[in-house]
Amino acid sequence: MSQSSSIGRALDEQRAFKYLLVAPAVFVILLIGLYPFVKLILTSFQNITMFEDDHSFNGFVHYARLFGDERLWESLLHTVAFTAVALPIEILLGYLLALLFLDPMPLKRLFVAVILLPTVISPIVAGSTWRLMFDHRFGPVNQIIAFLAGGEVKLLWTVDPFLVWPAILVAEVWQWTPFMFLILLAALSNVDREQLEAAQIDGASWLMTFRKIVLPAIAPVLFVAVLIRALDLFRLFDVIWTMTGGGPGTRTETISVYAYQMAFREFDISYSSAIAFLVIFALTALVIFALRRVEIAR
Amino acid sequence: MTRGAKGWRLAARLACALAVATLFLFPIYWLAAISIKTPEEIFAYPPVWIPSGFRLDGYVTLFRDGDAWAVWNSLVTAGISTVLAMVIGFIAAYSIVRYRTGGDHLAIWIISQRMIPPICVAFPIFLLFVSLRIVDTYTGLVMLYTAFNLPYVIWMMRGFIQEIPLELEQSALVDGLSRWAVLWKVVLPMSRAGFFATAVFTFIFAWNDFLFALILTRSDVITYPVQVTGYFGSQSTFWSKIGAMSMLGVLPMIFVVGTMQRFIVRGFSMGAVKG
Amino acid sequence: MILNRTIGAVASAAMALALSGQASAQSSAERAVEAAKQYAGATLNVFYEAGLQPLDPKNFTGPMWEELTGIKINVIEAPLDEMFTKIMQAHRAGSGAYDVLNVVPNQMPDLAFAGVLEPLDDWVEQYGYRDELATIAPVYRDNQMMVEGTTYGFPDDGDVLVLYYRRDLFEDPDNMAEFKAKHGYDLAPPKTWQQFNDIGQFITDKYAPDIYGAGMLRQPGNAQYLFQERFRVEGGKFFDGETMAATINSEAGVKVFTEMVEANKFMPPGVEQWGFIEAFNAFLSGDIAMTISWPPVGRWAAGYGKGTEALAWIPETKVADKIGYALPPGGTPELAVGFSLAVASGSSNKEAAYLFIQWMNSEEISLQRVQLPFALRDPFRDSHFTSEEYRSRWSNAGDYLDTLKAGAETGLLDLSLIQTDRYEEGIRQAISRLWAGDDPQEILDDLAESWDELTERIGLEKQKRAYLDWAGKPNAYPN
Amino acid sequence: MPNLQLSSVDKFYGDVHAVKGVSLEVPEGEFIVLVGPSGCGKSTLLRSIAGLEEISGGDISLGGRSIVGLAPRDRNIAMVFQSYALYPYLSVYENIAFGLRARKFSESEIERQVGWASELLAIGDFLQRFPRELSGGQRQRVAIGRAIVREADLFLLDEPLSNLDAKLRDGMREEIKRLHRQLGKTFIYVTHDQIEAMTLAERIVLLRDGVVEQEGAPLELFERPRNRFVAGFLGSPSMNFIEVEQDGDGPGIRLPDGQIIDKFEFAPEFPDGGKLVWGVRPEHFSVASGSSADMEALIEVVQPTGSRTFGSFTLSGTHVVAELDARAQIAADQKASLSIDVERTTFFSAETGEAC
Repeated sequence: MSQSSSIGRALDEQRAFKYLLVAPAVFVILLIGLYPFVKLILTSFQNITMFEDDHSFNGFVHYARLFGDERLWESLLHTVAFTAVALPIEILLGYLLALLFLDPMPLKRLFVAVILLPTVISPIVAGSTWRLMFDHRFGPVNQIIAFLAGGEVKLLWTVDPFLVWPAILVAEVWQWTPFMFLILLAALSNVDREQLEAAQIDGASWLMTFRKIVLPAIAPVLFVAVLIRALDLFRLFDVIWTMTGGGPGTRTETISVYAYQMAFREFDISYSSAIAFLVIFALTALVIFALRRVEIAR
Repeated sequence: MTRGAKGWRLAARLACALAVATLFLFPIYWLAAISIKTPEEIFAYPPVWIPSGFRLDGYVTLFRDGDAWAVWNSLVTAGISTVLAMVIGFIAAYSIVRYRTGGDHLAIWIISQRMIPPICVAFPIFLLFVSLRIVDTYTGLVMLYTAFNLPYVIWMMRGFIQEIPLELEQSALVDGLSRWAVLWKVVLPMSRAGFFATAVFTFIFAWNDFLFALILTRSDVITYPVQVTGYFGSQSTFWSKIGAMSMLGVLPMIFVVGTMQRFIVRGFSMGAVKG
Repeated sequence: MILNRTIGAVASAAMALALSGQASAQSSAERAVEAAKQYAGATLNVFYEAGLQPLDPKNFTGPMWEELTGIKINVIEAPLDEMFTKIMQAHRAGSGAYDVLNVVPNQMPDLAFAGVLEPLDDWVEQYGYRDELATIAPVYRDNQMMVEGTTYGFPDDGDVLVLYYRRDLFEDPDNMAEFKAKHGYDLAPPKTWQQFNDIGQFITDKYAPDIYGAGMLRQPGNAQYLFQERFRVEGGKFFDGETMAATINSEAGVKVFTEMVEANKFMPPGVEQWGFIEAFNAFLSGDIAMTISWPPVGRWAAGYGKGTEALAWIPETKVADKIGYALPPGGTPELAVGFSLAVASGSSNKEAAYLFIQWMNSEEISLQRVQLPFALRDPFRDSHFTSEEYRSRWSNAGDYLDTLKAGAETGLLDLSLIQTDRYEEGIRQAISRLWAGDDPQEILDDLAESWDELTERIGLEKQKRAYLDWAGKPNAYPN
Repeated sequence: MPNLQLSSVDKFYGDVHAVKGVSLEVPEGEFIVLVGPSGCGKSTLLRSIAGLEEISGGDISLGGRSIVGLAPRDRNIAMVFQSYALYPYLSVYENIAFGLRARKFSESEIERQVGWASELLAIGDFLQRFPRELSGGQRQRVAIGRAIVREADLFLLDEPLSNLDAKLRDGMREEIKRLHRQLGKTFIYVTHDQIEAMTLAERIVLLRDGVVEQEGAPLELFERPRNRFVAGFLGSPSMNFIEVEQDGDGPGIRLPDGQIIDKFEFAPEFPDGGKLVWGVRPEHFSVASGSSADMEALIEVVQPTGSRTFGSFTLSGTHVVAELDARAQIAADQKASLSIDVERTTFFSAETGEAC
């Protein structure tokens, strides 16, 4: 056996081994990730609807239609606006909760477990539960408000266009604030105590301490948490599906709900593919942009 | 600070904690209450805050009519897909970390898969499943959940495996283990806490999925979230069934939180810290 | 208990029929059973709306059919909102997942054009079912059976929105006198919407907050049926038959919208989000004097089916002997939703599927089915309305059936076009905006505009053909 | 016979040529130390022998059989790592038994071997403990124990003492040396610490930039360094390098400050009119008694260590350290007369650094 061939064989073996290890994962992701994506792009250039099954190249017709589709842009706006409102609230409440539980306290584990619970239950169950809670007649929310306001109230949470988003917001914040809370609690526990004490001795104000010590320490973690949640919020579907179904009208229609309607109610398959592609494209661009920004900042 | 002031501070924090916990728990209490209320209590106005008795009719109905199979289906699909995703994801993550397989590109490509909103690829996946003849089968759902959890598993396990000192693996290699054996006898035990935390989350994701279960099941393997939405009928809404079925889905989660809180906390915070 | 006895009775009756059928001239149900025996051992997948409906094939017709023919019935359920999706999905999949379909009549054109439904005419002839089809109540028979002259489904559910009112309040001498004094005519079930408003206001003024004059279906998904009905009662037309331009924003539309908002004022607070359950529950509890809803309200409120396990979720009725039945104002009730039985074109066992629906839909079997207290199938054949058995189910069951029968003659069809759901979605959105306080004229102008765009996109000529086909049916518009 | 042979071993990391054609022969039972500054390729070489790195060229054979391309486990070697690489989730017993289990030893065999090793290393008392419950020295013993139970042909030790504090290190050094004698196996030991190299090795291989600078017995390298690098690397404090010129045509040399030393039996050969570098180890100096003084120095700093005393001074900018007798009478800012053991000093070419 010549030496160089045995060296080569060893390298081949290692290469084979490392590719063998990723092979199943790559196969599954290619099958369920890439194939549908390619199919999606193809479909968006064809003309497949409920009644037609035309697989010939159809040009950019469906993409052109995107621009004039008010319902699409509205649903996109809903999605973005809701994310922009819900996320800061979740962060703020999560931060306050983290502060509350930062120092040791009796029964801390139990409290944390209870607060954790909403995050691990199904969004479908969360949505159903809040639909019950917000029932203007049989639900407790109006009763509690009535008690606090000292008179009967008739708030139509899942109907009134001005209340329906707040209702969804409550459900969403209820379910996902614990997530922020846990992450921030972990991040805050890792803030250097000595630095904080030094700042105290130096007479730094609370705000200054926060900006100069706490924020830089939790920023990387916070960024990832925000990214995760933002992506989750962007695909918001289940809670809205059970609470309002996108209604009243299309007022609570998110991009996911709209895309579902187009694909699985109207069977406007080619058009819904165009929508899907637009969403994937926009999200990818956004995430790459965000990651770049952070890399630069680091 | 005096001792008294400290005591007051703690008392105030405890009071706050209690209030917050109540706030977060109440909706789940309400759900549980509905599942054991009588029809009159469900549709009472003003609402009944505490059920008069512990009426299990809702649950009994679910088991008698076979609706409870949905929970079993959830268990099977979530359970098997978790095992698969963990095994496949673990070895892939190991390869990516230790051999830098695919450089940064592979890792980024894999994690980017998680970014795509499921609804965007739902239809093509449906068509794919049709051609594979796995719509409404365990195989189909298991495969799907495995695929959708893989990026998460790989991402998390990547972080945990990176923490393992290389020398430990090398030592095992010299000691006589094959590369494959090193994976199971050294890397796995070294990352077991992270592994377990990741598995818990993978299970939760699959357990709670709605959209794919809605699209890819018909009757045989309907999961519990789909079953819940089925109770919103056109001329009948079965609140007590909704309550009971939801609770069947929530109870395992309560169990999970109760027994594995440590791992969940770890899973949550690691996901972000590692990122 | 009632349920069990009913099943027992019906089953034995059917068995007797099946046995005796060999001797005498066969009924269409017997013919179906005879022919189906060749498929013994097969399994039919039957698609039903989730909830109470499937209890019929699961617990009643399914076991009976298997006993008679050896064909197993496997029921697959989906919520109403998902039914269309699931049917289309299965069709796209080409998987033959369903053999027998329940189809909402106004979705029948979409499904037929998409090739989902199997034409039934040849079998109707072959198995001699034409005569019995003719005895289905006219509105259903003439409107919910065919698309462009081809039979695609058997009307199987007499869904019609009729008026239920509190006889005790209407017949109370004091009320009668006071009302007459105030409005100058007798207190009786309202014949016009003006009367409806008068009575509603009168009762609310007198009894609220214990009892309100009325409580209506107001959730957009349900309220749109009431709107469609009232719009046409007021003389509205959905489209211009020449240009296919939407005319939903006509004077009639604005009038109906305005009055709907107005009427909410004498209804219980929060009525804007009432759906079937809320209105039903309020009526049952005696909180409202009038409501317009689907037929089960009339049966269940009268206490029919009480004690049935499947209905255990219904609260105790407090108005059992106090219910009156009437057609809604205008006398042309909406034939909202409903179901037709159809055969899936993708089925691998179409003939057996057909035989099963012929048998289910036949005179004998359907009569038993509409009497199942829990199954939500409402009377749809002349013989159902006149059945002595049914008429003796509770004290004024006769009135109930007479009212439904009347509705089955004059009732108005749901709008049915290509992709009707998109048009209906427009109405639902409009109603949401209405409850939100937007101006009716503005809402309807927007609605008309969006309908026009929709028509344009679907193809004006194509849609016009579909519309004229629908509008040409006897019950599309009031006579 | 398992003697290890490396022939022109090359290792590239991308463009970096980490090991450049190293050849080496290690007879059975030898204790060989690979030493050199960090990045010299010593660890890479060791890991290549272990099979943890694949070499890019050349050959490695053990007992005449090429082991290139064999997996580490097929090479029958044992290795002790710098971080000990103990498995935290296994008890001490199981850690030691790990390699035996991997090789499917019987349970009784394992018990016997572990017992033997633990006795040898005096760790019998904490076999059931976990690594995190042990002190650094104890962990080190466990790591060694894990290596020796295997009865490997070859023991590789990768900086095994660098994580211990100075006192423990001295003790462990001795133990390792004793162990080597007891086992009689080949040890290949990597360190960057010249004291370890000197004290432990039967043979030192001194590496720099992937090349063997010199190999040989410790004292041979110490006394007869092949070049300035080797000379400077071994010994602490390190060798003083003083630039000197020829004193006229005589056998004397002139120091930078002009002092002349001329007691050489064999005068070095200076290049024409050029300079040489004179390598004088600190211990080559001593305080002159009477008239035997070779030179004078103005002492600047005195550092007594108890056993010896260091005195440093400057010769026209060249810093020089002298290691003197502890009782030497020197003081800062005072002149001292020093004599030099010139026979042990070395001259290096000023250009190439090679010893002359």
